Amino acid sequence: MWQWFHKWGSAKWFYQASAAWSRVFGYFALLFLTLGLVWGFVFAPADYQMNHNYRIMYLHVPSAMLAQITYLLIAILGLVNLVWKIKITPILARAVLPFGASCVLLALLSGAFWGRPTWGTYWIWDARLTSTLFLFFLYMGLWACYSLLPASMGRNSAYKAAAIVAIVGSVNIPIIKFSVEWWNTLHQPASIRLTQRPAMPASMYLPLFASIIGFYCLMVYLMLKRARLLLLEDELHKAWVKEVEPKLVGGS
Amino acid sequence: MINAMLRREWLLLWRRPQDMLQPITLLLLLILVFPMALDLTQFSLPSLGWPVLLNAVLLSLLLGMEQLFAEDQRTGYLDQVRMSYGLYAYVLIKLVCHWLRVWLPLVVVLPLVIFFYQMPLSALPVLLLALSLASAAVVVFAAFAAALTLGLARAGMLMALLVLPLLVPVLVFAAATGQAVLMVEPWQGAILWLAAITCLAWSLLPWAISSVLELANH
Amino acid sequence: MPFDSLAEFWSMGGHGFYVWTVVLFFALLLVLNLVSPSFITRRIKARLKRQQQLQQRR
Amino acid sequence: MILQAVNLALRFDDWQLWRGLSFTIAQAELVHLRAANGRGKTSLLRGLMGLNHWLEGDVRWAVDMQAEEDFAAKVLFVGHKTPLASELSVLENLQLLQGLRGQVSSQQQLAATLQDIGLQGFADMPAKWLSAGQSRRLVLSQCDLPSLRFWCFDEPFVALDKMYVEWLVAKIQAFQLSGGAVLFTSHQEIPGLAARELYLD
Repeated sequence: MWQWFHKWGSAKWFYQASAAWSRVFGYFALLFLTLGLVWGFVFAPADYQMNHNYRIMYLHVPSAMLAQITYLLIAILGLVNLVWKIKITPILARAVLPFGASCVLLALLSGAFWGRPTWGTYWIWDARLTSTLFLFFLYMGLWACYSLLPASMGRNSAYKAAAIVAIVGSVNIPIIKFSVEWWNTLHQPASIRLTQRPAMPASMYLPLFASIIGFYCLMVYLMLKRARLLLLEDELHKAWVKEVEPKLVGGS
Repeated sequence: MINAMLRREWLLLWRRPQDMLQPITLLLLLILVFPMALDLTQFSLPSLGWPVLLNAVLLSLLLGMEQLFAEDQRTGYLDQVRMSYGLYAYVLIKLVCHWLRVWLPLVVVLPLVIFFYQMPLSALPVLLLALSLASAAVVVFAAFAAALTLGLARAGMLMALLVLPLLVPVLVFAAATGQAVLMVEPWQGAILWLAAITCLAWSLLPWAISSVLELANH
Repeated sequence: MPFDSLAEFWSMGGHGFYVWTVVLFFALLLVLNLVSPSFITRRIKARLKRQQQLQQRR
Repeated sequence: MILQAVNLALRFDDWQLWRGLSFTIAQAELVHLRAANGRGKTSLLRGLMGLNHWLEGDVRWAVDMQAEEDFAAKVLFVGHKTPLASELSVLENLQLLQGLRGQVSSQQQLAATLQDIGLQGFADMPAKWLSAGQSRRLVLSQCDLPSLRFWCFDEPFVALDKMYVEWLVAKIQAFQLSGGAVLFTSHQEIPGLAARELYLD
């Protein structure tokens, strides 16, 4: 167990091992996304009101889910970095951040474009939309931390500071959601709130599952792909880089 | 050692009246200019006063807050504190004194807002309580951002980006309290949530702030 | 098969604009996410080149 | 032994300035840290004080100096900066500096200290009106605190005039005689200071 943990501290080991994993997750992402989206957009039956608009769900639901999961993941990685000081975790957190931010954007846009035919407007101050909007700003703040703080406190300190920001943010996310819901019930007429959808037949939710799994795999794939390069960038002067990537570094 | 730090911040609180006046001048002007943009036949002033005040408080307290630790950093006082009793006590003292610095003028401004926005005077005590809690939360969150951006040029934008989303719950519950009071509805629920958030922030964030200050290298 | 013709598939029961915009946006973000790691590679290469030039000058 | 540094390295992210630095500082020892500009003298001193994470390696302090309050009472660090609050008076700043080390002096002692650094009569003046040399003297006046065992000075002679350079040299010699150790950097050659030299490369 301890040895397994120790392995994660080794940048070289991670760099070499992650090549294969990232490929595997890449293929899985391709498989499940194709399956889920083609099934969802082409073969799944129309809604009971003969409505095709709901197909946006196959992108909206996974992206909204992953938007939150990714932030949580970043916070957990930050916690692991602060407690066990495993070198690779802040790099993983940094690497997955753009994917999370993209998911928020996609969730917001797909929410708006789903809402337009449903509610008659692109944007309503619905609790979910509003809290997703603030999640977007949390991502942007974290991104700014990763890109600006190294200049003022050095890279390693900046990673730790960003981890603290992510943890503070993740504690706040449920509070923000709760407060926005409270605010929403005060202000919004109940008629245009997202209510529970009618129960779906299997032919509708199975593609949704496939799509969600596809998004998860995509997250891991993109995270590993970026993390490998960020690790290389951070450790460019180390001996193991020359050993592993002689073509990149050694060639003069 | 704690006494020395406390005495320093307490003396500085009174020796720098400009620090106390600057945010409050902005706040007052924002509030008094705002009705100029309104068609007063369509909007009712009493229902606008409180939300406008809250937003103005958010903005004016954030302004200049990035300087909270900057001078102590520049003069090396922060180094001496890090070498002696550690940062946690320093952060707490700094936060309490800074909160006093912004709270005292707010006490003066609130009756003015009530007067200019034609709100009932009976709402004053609850509004003052809500304003105290909200400003305390704003101070501690903004201090967190100030610690993070210490040593960065042009930190103001990053401060706003980091702080404002985190302050959404504070804004919501403070606004809800005021709204309930003005409509003569039960306001206790909202203000209890506000108090809970402020307490949570004050119990956790000073740790976060001192660990971020600990990370500085210069 | 819920669609009888390709035209019907594109129109999505009159909601084609909304559905396809979202899909397009998804594709855009996906491409951006897939391409952006190459920016890091480019950054690394630029740095290595700079270092090499500095060393040669010495 | 006051402090033992084992296998130190200074690394700013990608740039390693040096590594493998080990040294000990014993009681009653005077150490002059020497290096060219930009070799990380200041970073080394700040790292020893626990103020710089770019310094890696092991710094072991004497057993009776490890606890937080012991460290504050026994180690004095004077860097480039003068940790004075500009709106507070000279006397208040002096009390604050001593208070941070857990020391409270009587009015007479404070007056004597001000006399010693040539600031008698300035007690009520705000610190912002002090000259660079006067501020530095005010900060250096902490060295008289009896609990101190180790001084760490970064360019302490900068901004001091000839008379106060001699004053500080005398202080250092007296401190050394009483068993204290001093680690300092200085670009000037200071006559009368027989120090062991430590080179950074």
